[in-house]
Order: sequence, then C-alpha cells, then structure tokens
Amino acid sequence: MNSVPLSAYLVLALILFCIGLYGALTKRNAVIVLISIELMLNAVNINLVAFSKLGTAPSISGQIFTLFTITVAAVEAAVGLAILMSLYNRRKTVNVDEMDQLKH
Amino acid sequence: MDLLNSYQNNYLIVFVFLCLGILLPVVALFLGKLLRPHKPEEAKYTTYESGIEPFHDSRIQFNVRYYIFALMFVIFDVETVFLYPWAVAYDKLGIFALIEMLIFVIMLAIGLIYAWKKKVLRWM
Amino acid sequence: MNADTLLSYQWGQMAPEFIILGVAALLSLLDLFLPKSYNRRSLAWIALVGILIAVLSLIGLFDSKTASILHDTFRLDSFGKAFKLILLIGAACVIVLAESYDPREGFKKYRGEFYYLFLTGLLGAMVMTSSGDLITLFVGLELLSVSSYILAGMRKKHAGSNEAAIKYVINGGISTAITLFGMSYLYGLTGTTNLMEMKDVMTAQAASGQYMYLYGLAFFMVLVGLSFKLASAPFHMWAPDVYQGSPTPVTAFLSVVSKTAGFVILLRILLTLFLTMPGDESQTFSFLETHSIYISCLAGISIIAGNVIALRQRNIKRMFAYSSIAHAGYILVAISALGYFTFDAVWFYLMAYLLMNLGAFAVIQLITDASNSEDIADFAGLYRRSPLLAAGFAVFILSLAGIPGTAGFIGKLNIFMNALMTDPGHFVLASIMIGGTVISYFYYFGIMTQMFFRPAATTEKIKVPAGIGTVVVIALAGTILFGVAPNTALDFLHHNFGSFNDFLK
Amino acid sequence: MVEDLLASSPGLLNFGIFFLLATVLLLVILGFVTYAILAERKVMGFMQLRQGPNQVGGRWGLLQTVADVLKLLIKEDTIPKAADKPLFILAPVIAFAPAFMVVAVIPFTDKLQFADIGVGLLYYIAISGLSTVGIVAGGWASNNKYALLGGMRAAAQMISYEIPLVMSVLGVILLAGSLNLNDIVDAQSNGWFILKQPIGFIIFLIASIAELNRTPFDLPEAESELVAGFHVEYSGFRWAFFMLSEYVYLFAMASLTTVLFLGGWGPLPFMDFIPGAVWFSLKFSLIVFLLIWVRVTLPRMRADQLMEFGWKVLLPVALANIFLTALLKELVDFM
Amino acid sequence: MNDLLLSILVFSPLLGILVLCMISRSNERAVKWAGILATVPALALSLFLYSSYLGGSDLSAFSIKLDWIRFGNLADVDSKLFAVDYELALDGFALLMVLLTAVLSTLAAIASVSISKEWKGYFMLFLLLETGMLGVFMAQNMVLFFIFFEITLIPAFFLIGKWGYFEKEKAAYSFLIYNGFGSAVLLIVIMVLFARAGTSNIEALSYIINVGGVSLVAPISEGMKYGLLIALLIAFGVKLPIFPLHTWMLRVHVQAPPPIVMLHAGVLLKIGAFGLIRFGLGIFPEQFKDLSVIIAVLGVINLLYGAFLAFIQNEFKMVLAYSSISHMGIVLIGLGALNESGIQGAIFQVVSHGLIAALLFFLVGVIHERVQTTALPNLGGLSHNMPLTSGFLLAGAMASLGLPGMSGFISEFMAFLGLFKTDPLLAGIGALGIIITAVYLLRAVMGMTFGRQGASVRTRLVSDLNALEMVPVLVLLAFIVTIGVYPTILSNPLEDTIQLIMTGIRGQAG
Repeated sequence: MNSVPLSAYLVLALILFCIGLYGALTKRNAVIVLISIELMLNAVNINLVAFSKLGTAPSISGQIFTLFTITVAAVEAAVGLAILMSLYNRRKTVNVDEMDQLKH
Repeated sequence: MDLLNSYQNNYLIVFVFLCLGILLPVVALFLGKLLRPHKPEEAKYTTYESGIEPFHDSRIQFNVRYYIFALMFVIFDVETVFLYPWAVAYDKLGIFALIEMLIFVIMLAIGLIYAWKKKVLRWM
Repeated sequence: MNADTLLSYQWGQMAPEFIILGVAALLSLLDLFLPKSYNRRSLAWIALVGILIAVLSLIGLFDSKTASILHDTFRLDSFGKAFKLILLIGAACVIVLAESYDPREGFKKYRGEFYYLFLTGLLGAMVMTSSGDLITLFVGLELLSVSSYILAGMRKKHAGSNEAAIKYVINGGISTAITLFGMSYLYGLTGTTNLMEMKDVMTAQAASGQYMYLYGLAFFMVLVGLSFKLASAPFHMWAPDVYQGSPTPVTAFLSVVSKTAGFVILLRILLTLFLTMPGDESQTFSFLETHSIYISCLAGISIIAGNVIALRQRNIKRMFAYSSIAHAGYILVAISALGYFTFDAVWFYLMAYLLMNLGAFAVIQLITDASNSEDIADFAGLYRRSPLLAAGFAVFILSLAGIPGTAGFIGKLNIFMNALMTDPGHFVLASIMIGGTVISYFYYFGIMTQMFFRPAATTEKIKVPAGIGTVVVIALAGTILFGVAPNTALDFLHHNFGSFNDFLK
Repeated sequence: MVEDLLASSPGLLNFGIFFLLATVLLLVILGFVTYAILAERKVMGFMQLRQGPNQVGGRWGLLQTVADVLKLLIKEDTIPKAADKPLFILAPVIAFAPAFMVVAVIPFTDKLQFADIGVGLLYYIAISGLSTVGIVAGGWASNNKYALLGGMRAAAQMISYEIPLVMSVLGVILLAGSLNLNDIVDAQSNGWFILKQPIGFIIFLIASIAELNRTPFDLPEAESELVAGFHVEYSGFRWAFFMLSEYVYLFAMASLTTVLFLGGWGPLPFMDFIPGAVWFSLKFSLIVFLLIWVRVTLPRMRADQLMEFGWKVLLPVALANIFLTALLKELVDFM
Repeated sequence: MNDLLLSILVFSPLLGILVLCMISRSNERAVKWAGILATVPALALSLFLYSSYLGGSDLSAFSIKLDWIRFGNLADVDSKLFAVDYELALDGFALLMVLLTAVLSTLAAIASVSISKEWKGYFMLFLLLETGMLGVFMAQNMVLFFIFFEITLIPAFFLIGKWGYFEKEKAAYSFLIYNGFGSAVLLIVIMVLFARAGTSNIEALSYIINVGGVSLVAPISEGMKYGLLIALLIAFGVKLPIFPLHTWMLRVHVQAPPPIVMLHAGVLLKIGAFGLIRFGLGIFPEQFKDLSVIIAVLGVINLLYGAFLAFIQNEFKMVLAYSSISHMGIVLIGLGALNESGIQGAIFQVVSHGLIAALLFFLVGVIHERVQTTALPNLGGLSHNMPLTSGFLLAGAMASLGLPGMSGFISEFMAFLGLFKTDPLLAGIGALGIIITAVYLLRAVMGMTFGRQGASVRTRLVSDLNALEMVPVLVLLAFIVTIGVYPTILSNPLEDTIQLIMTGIRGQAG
C-alpha cells in the first residue's frame, strides 16, 4: 500500500471546492450557503495540508496556515449565523432570495 | 519503512474499531429480529405524549439560545486549536510563547467577559 | 526563542498597530463596564485621539529605514507607511462622522460597539499594508472583513442593515474561500508563505517554465477573490445592497478604508509575487504583463457597469455604491497599466477619493438622517436650505466627476498618464475610462440638478453638527488644495517615501 | 509479537488479526458494561441502605443484567409512525460507534494497547464529540416533543462542557509535552498529574460527568421532566444501544482519567512488584466508584445553573489553570 | 509687474466673485453693478495690451511661467520631465480672442440686468465663466488649456440650466454631455502627448513632433499622429460645432438666457476654432495638410446644411443657431484651404462672427423679453413699435450675410479666396451657401420687422431699446463696421501668428 499521491488530495480538494461553490451560488437557504462556504474553506485546508506534507517543497507553514484558516472559517460561520439570527428575528425567513428589500 | 507501517497499522486498528462499532448494532438488531415478536397495532406506533393524543408537529423551531451557545462553542473550540500545538511545543518555545499566548487568551477572555456582560451566558 | 530575541525586535515599528489595538481593547472594556445610561458618544473622541496618536507615531516612523520584524512577516516599508497614512486619515474622518450619526432607530444601543469594531477593522487594514507573509495578509484581510460584516449589520432592528450584513457575509465568505484557494496553490508550488521567498522561488521556477498553468490558475483565483473585496465588476453584486443597507458611516468606511485596504493587498500580492516573475520561458515579459489583460477586463467592466447602472439609481447611497465600483475600475486601470506612475497614481487617487468621497458621505449622512429617506429627491433645493453645504457637496461631486480644479481631476490625470505612457499604450482602457467619466456626468449632475434647480420641499434651514462640519471642511480643503496645488501631496509622497524602491527589496 | 505485527505492512491478514483482537476487547467491554450496571445498582442500593438486585443469578443478583439484556433482545421493535425512519434507525449506531472507537487508543498497560497514535488525546476528544450527533439525531428523528427537547439539551450541554474538558487537559499536555497517551503516562513516572494538576483534575472530573450525561448533569434524560429525554421513543435493542454507548463511555472516560491523572498502569512507589494491569484496573475501578458515588450523592442541577456553571465557572478556571501551569513550569525551569 | 499682468487679467473676475460674496443676495442693484464692474478690469487690461501691441511693444514681456505640478519623482533626472507649469502668454491671435472675450463679457454683463432671479449666483457663475474663457486663450500648455476649457463647462451648465427658458435642463444636459464627450476626447489627445513626450508645452510639443530628435518616453508613431489629429478634430468639432455633432448647440441657443447665448455664440464656439488652429495646425501641420480636403468638405457641408435648415425654421433663434453652424463652416473652409488668405479668413470669421452673433442674440433677447416669443409667425411689423431694434436687427443681418463694409464680408471673402486657390470646385459649391444665407436671413428679418403685425406684437405694449441696452448694440456695431472698413486692425496682430503657421506647413513640405 503506497502512500496516496498529492494529486489525489488536490483533486479531492478541487471537487470539494466546486461543490461548495455550487452550493454557495445556487442554494436558497442561507444556512446551507454558509455551510457551503465552510466546505470551500475546508477544501483549502486539504490543499494546504497536502502541500505541506507532499508538495514540491514541504514545509510546516502550510499547517500553520491551516490553523488560521480553520479559525477564520469558524469566525465567519459564527458571525454569519449571528447575523442570520438577527435577520430571522425580523423577517422570519432564512431564504436568500427573499432578501430583496434593498432593490431599487 | 517500519515507522510508516506501524503508522498505517495503527490507523488500520482504528478502522477495525469503526467497523466493529457499526457491526455490533447491525448484528445485534438482526439477531433481535429473528427472536422478537412482531404484532403491529395502531396504538403502538403513535408518538408518546404522556397519554394525550399527539398534536401538531413536534419539530418546532429551536430556541435561539441554543444557537448562541453553539456560536460560543465554535469560537472557543477553535481557540483550543491554537492552544493544543502551543501546549505540546511549549518546552521548545519558552517565555515568548507564554507571553504571546497570554495576550491571545486575554483577548479571548475579553470576549468571554463581553458575552457575560451582554447576558449571553444566561439560560433564561 | 528566548527573551533576548524578543527584545531585539524593533517593536517600535508596530507602534501604530499597537496603539490602535490598545485603544480598541480599552474601548471594548469601557463599553462593557460603563453604566447603561452613559452616553457612549464620547467614546468616539477616545477613538479619535487613539487614531491621531497612531498618525503621529506613524509620522515619527517616516524616517526609519525599511525593516522587517517577526521573521519577515511584518515589514515596514515606504509602501506600508504611505498607505497606512491614507487608512488612518480616512478612519479619523469616519470616526468623526460616526460621532454625529444619529438615525431615528436602532443605533443608540450599539454605539459603543461600533467604535471598537471599527478600530479592529482598521487594525486589519493596517496589518495588511505591511505584511510580508501570506498568512499575515490573510489574517489582516479577515480581521477587516469580519469587522465590516458586523459593522454593516450594526442596526439590528433595521431590516436593511440586516440584509446588507448577511449579503456581505455570504459574498465575503465566498471571496475569501476563492482567494484562499488560490493562495493555497501559491503556497504549494513554492513551499513557503513568505512573500519574498515565494517571489524568488517563483522566478526561478518560471524561468524554467514549470507549473505555469498552475500559477495562472492561482493568479486568477486570487485576483477574482480580491476583486470581490474591491467591489469591481463583475464581482460587485454585493456592493450596492451592502452600501445601501449599512449605516452611513459604515458605508463611508467601506467605500474608503475597506477599498483602500483591498487595493493594498492586491498590490502587495500581485506586484511582489508576479511582477518579477517571467511570463514564459522566453522571459521577455513578466507574468503580470502577460496576464494584465484580466485586470484590464475587470477595470473596463467595472467602469462601464458601475457608471451605467448608477444612471438609474434613485437611492443616493446605492448610486454612490455604483460610483464607487466605477472608481475601483479607474484605480484598476492604473494597476493594469503597470507604468512608472502606478504607485503614485494609486496612492494619489486613493487619497483624493478618500477626501471627496468622505466629504460627500458627510453631506449624505446629514441629509438622509434629517429626512429619514435616501432618495436623491431629498437633496432638492439644498441650495436654498444651506448654500454652503450645497456648494461643498457640489465641489465633492465635481471632484468625483473629475472636473479640473479638484483632486479627482489630478488623480485621473495621473492614471491616464500611467496608462498611456507605456508602449503599446492602453488606449482602449483609457478610452473606456474617459467614456465612463462622461457617462458619470449624467448622474453626478443629476444630483446637482436636484440641489440647485429643483425647489425644496421644505425651506427649513439645515443645522450642521460640528462633527460633520469639520469633516466637510477638511475634505473640502483637501479636495481643492490637491486639485489646485497637487504638488503638496506629490512632493510629500516623494519626499517621504521616495519612489517606493524598497517595495521589492 | 505485536511489534512484529505492527511493523509488517498492512494488509488483509493484519485486518483479520486486529479484528479478532478487537472483538475480544469488545466482549470484555460488554462484560464490563454488564457488571458495571450491576455494580452501580448495588452500590446505589447500599448507599441508600437497601439491597439492590438480589434475585436473579444467586445472592448478589449476578445475572440480573444478563436477564435484562435478554429481555431487551426479544422485545418487540416499534418505530413511531411520525418518526424519520432512516435517521431513527441510524441514530443509535451513530451514538455507539464513536464510543467504541475511542477505546482503541487507551493504553491499558505498556503492552496492552491497540492503537498507539501520536495524537491519541486529540483523537479521543475529536471522536467522542461525534456521539452528540447521534443523540441529537435520535431526538430529532423521534418527532416527539420530549425527545427533541432532550436532544437539544444534550447538544447544548455537551458543547458547553466540551470546552472546559478540553481546556483542563491542556495542563496535562503542557507538563507532558505530548498528545500521545503513552508519553503522558511515562511523564507521570515520578509523580501523578493529579498532584501537579489538582485543579485540572477537578475540572476534568466535573466536565467528564457532564459529558457522560450522568447525574447531577443528566438533564437530557431527566425522568421527572422529560420522561426519558432523547430516547423516549426508543425501545428494545435500539434503546439498549444508547445505554450501551453511555456505559462504554463510562469505561472509556474512566480509563482516560486514569491515564491522564493517575499515572495509568504506573505503580505506587515501592510497589512495582504488582503488575501494571492490576494497577490500572485498581485505579480505574476507583474512578468508576467515584462516578457512581457522585451520582448517588448529588441532586440533579437546573438547566440554567448547569449552563452558567460551565461557562462562568469552569471555563475561566480552566483558562487560569493553563496559565498557572505554564507559569509554574517556566519558573521551575528557571530555578 | 509685467509678468503678473496676464494673471491679473485672467483672475480679475474672480476678484469680483469675492466682492459678490460680501454683498447681500437681496440687494439687487448692488449685485448687478458689482457684476458688471467686475468685468471691467479685464476689458481695460486687454485694451491696454492691444494698444501697446499695436504700438509695437513685445507681447512676450508679459508671459509668465511658474513651477506648478510635477508628476513622478524624476527631479534628479530631468526637472522638466512630466512637469506642468503655470504658464500664460499671448500672441496676436490670442490677444484678439482675449479682447473679444473681454468686450463680449462686459456687454453680456450689461445685458444681464434683465435677469430676474438669483442675481448673486448668476453673476458669480458668469464671472467664473469669464475666467475660464480668458484662461483658455492664454494657456501655454495643453494641460492648463484643458483645465480652463473645463472650467467654462461647469458655470455654463448652471447658467443654462437655471436661468434658461422652458427646456433649460434638457439643454444644459445636452450641453454638458456633448462638451464633456468633446473634452474627454481632447483629454486623451493631451494625455497621449504628455505621457509620451513628457511635456505638454505647446511649443515644445510642436518641436518634438515636427522636428524630433528628442528621446521620448514611448514613441509616437506616424499613424498615431493622424489618430490624434482626428481626435482633435472631433473634440473641437463638438465645440465648433461640425455637422454631425451640432445638435446640442441648437438647444443651447434656443434655451439659454440671452446674455449667455451672446457669450456662447460669441466666444465659447470660437474656442473650438482656436483650439483647432492652435493644436491642429500648430502641432500637426503635416497631418493637417493631408486632411485639409476633408476639413474643407466638412466646412462646405456645414455651410450648406446650416443654411438650408435655417431657411425652413419658424423660430428666429433657430434661424440664428443654424446660421451659426453655417458660419462656422466658413471657418473650416478657410482652414481647409490652408493658405495664407484662407487662414486669415478663418480667423477673421472667428472674430467677426463672435461680434455679429453677439449682436443678433442680444437683440433676440430684447425682443423675447418684450414680446415673450421669437416664433416667426407670431412676429411681424416690429418696426412699427420698435424702430431702433428693427434697424439694428437689419444691420446685424446685413453684417451676417456679408455685406461689404462690414466685418462679415472680409472674412467670407478671404476664406473663399483661399479655397478657390486650392480647390475651385468645392469653393464654387460653397459659394452657393452664401446666396442662401442672404435669402434666409432676409426672409426672417424682413418678416419680423415689416410685414403684417404678428399676434404677439399686437397684443402687447412693447417699448423700444432703452439707454442701457443701446450700449452693447452700439459698441458691437461699431466694432463690426470698423473691422469691415479698416481690417488692418485685425490683420496686423495676426501677421506673426499666420506666418508661424505658414512656416509650419511649408517647412514640412519643403
């Protein structure tokens, strides 16, 4: 059993990223959109960790970067949910396409 | 090579445990199916609500408080992501890391105080 | 690492950042522990004093040599100083605006929070200006973004504010993810996150033609992600809604400080990494030159879309959102042209934009607060109600439209020169830019029409609060001074920061 | 022999051997659970001045739990009509599998350990969190108001106490300088961490009781308010798996406490003639007894007290403990 | 002192703005007097300059040059590179234009007493407009030229949009957008030259482009030179206006307040011609020569198009607006001829049409004020009530159609003389326009002054010109006749300029 090649991780990350992007752009429910964004950020994490272990020039900084990415992902999720809650309290909806008061 | 093998073997064991953990309920429930009786009756399949007839859907909106605690959890849990490597490598890092982490945790503490003062931590 | 290395760092280099951080922490504690009945407006003055001290300490650092601390993650070069100055001045003005901000509903309770979140956002932007490392850049960017998300949603009871915030979070999150994905490739190909080391590795690799395709992909993703932050078309969808829904000082913050920070990170990444990197094996053109067409496209589309869509806006903040998209396009022209004047042009334009836009937002804030509506018809007859205010606003608008005698004109001149002096010149881009400017006359002068030609609904005189008055006067003085005697700014720039020669060293 | 096995390249054969060994462990654990329940009932009985089970299987009711299990096995299986069927079936499995998985990394003695993972402690914490998903899923799938409430409470409680739990362990990690459980045990060869980390231990103990959903923190299944909490609608063997996972966790948590704070298999000074396995089981039993004792002694907390205690007391104390530890370590190193 | 004279001349109206700031807005008399008096210093100074120039003194003594903006950090390399100086100077041609501007400004200010609202704002903008116009003619580098050029735009926009007639806002907008477009194109030309040559000084540029031998920041290819010239043609073509770009000008002439139309027709349109001669001929003589036929053709088209359409208008203002287009065609014809008499004719036409148009529009304003209409069917028999007005109107029309002895004749004659030398066929077609001009002007003016009394004239009690209104009319008429009888007062100052242009053209040819 050989170790998994770098490209496999990269492809996985790319697929995850694309799924996340698709979800973030097409889903109506804001919670799902936020989760999709988390998915994209996790794809980044996979990339970073894979590069840091198996990349052309392995180094620890990729893993450190990942720590920061994880934190930022958490912060974004937290802020996003908090804002969503305050929106929900007023509008009683979490659907992105119903948020259209600010048009014209 | 030994090291790699041992590394992989250890995770193989974890995988074995995962399989067993899933297999046991499956097997047990399958065995149970052979043994247990099956006498369906309408009343048996109603939802239990202390004796009265169940009314409207039970899947109510979660109270907002749960989300707030979830947010708090996310924030503090992620901070431990930083604390763990720091603790492991503390011997090598020395006083600088201590001061650095102290600043970091003071920031966190301000966050906690903030939540406290804003009455987020009140379960009411 | 021991205490000696710790002390050997020139911590003074980070003095402005430390001051802002300290004031932000202080304000947050004050806000928490001051009694509820206390009027938190006075916290604005503390924030202002903090910013001014930071400005002073930054001026004290002008003479210090380019240096980097913390393993090259923080480098104080002339680029950093020059743009920090813009950020700080902009922030000081916005704080003063915020002090006078008093909408009818839903802000009072969160006033204290506004000031320190604002400072943390500023801190993020400042960290970005002098980062030498992808990680610090990213952390700075996120500090700014996350603070702005909350700021946008500050008026919790106001539906528009909520909507603006959630849209901002979603779009910001997507853009962050895209940028990061690009960054992860850049890291993976070079094996380091230090910008200078990355540059060396990339130059070496590109010379042998390695990974060009992946570099192209990474470049593209970083560019796309960051252009979300700049609100340049076609990634601008969030900007109008966010600008419209946010509290007015936040809108001013977003359009000035946040946008400046966006350009800072764009310049840092693009110029440091891709400028010296060869575009192909033949090494005739640099990577940035061969790929500048993408930036040019962004610039062109931003200018056209921003100006054209602004034509049909009735909401003043929304109109300024589109106008700010167009202005982002103008600055991108300077970046994509990559001439001798790029830094000068970007710096000067951002400075001019800061002054004229903040001045305009000061007036907008005053009028929209007073009438509780944001329709441009609220400006009708402003000339009657307050001639001086109308004249000031007219100057800001003229400057935004790029009429001579104002800072906006000199800024545009700089950008044009930058775009046309290269060979082959960017004629198409320059023509689009100037065409966009002409289109912009329609809506800018539409506001003028309202102010000067239309009768006012009420003849009630407008009382100008001291804070807004100060900002208007400062912005007015700056706009006219830099328009009539632009060398005051240009000489200052060259005298203190040279030609940004230390950017790549 | 085990070393050779570990050194050989992984394959199907290894899988088979590991599988057999793990099955043995599983049986041991099942045995433990059977008798832990009995022991708990007995201890509770004695503390409350009564007998406890004493009819089935001889004087001490030795076969009482066995009989209970058999009863559950042949009980009719009902899934409420309104329930979300797939999730309802899946929930006990999700709850149980992680409980068993965490046992993989616990070192019982220096020889008797299954997986020796570098980040063993992290693994334990990460996997143990997954059970919450099972419990919430169970509560949600039942489509029952009590169950949903219980599930939500379980989630809130678990995430609230996860933080102090994780933070309290940091002191141990600081002292040991590793996340590997073996290293942590080794680091205790000249002084158990319960002595060096008394505050950490207390926080850990409290948080672990909360994580185990045991009295005084058994709000998710509070009989008097929520009937049975998240597993109201469960019966028969599905219900048994929730119970099973709870007791497996008891097993795992007691083992972990032993490893982290009581020196694992390490003997008391001058008594190393007694084998490590015995030491381990002694300490382990002590912890289990302690947990039972707590259950009998203390009343259930109110929901709001529970949450506020976690955030306002445990978390700040845990944070302070970390820095106290780091500071002491720094000072001691200097001196 | 001498070198400050031009600056004082340009910025003296701004002084008036300061004075106006201090006067209360309700004090109508004081505001109007201050506004009129503020235009006097410029007039006095320009008359002084003119007389001393005719007296033989050298205009270069008055030029001024100060460091102003320097782009880039290149002081160590070359202090002149990418520098924009504040430099004002005059030559004969510019002096004429300045004088024309000063005279028309004062007269328009006098005509502005009929303004009925917001006098303070009106005069402030009016004076700002005057500063811009004066500056345009004196600027010695293209950036400065552009700045003054744009400064005229803003006050004109407000003056049209606020004090004009019924459709004033629409007119103001189309003025703004067309001219904005024009100046945008101009800006591109300026910036290309500036960015590539590193200087925007007109003399330096014409040296660099035509003689060369200077290393440029980036090369300017031959093709690019043609592109730049065509861009210039478009930019100034909007201003002038040249045929397809003229529609805005009609609106402005109809909707703007009369004094502003005086200035607009008298000076602002001429900036186009001035710029075309200064930059087109000055910097790109060789390319201009290659395009001269096109310019001449455009001139003929303008002439005929304007004339034909003026013929069918029912609104006197529209007749005059189209006649302006038609007359600007003559300027183009003169330029297209590209010989001495042609260019002289063009410049003569610039000045003379400035005076004539001002006169006619002033009279139109007077009539409109009294009769509230300028539609031809409603007018008629004005001579009965307003004999003086009718007489002057007739005189103006005569000057306009080129009656010998008046200024219009000289300019048209010389322009056509020039074109007959180079392209007789085109000139022949163009001459047709002259005839039509006579027809439409006489049709309109005769219909107004004599003929059956129109409804509007009958129903209103209309009075003739008053004393104050006589001033502009007489002054303008005096100038018109003087030039017509004694053209040397124009041709003398122009000699140097025309010689310079001719050497530019010939120098390249040879």
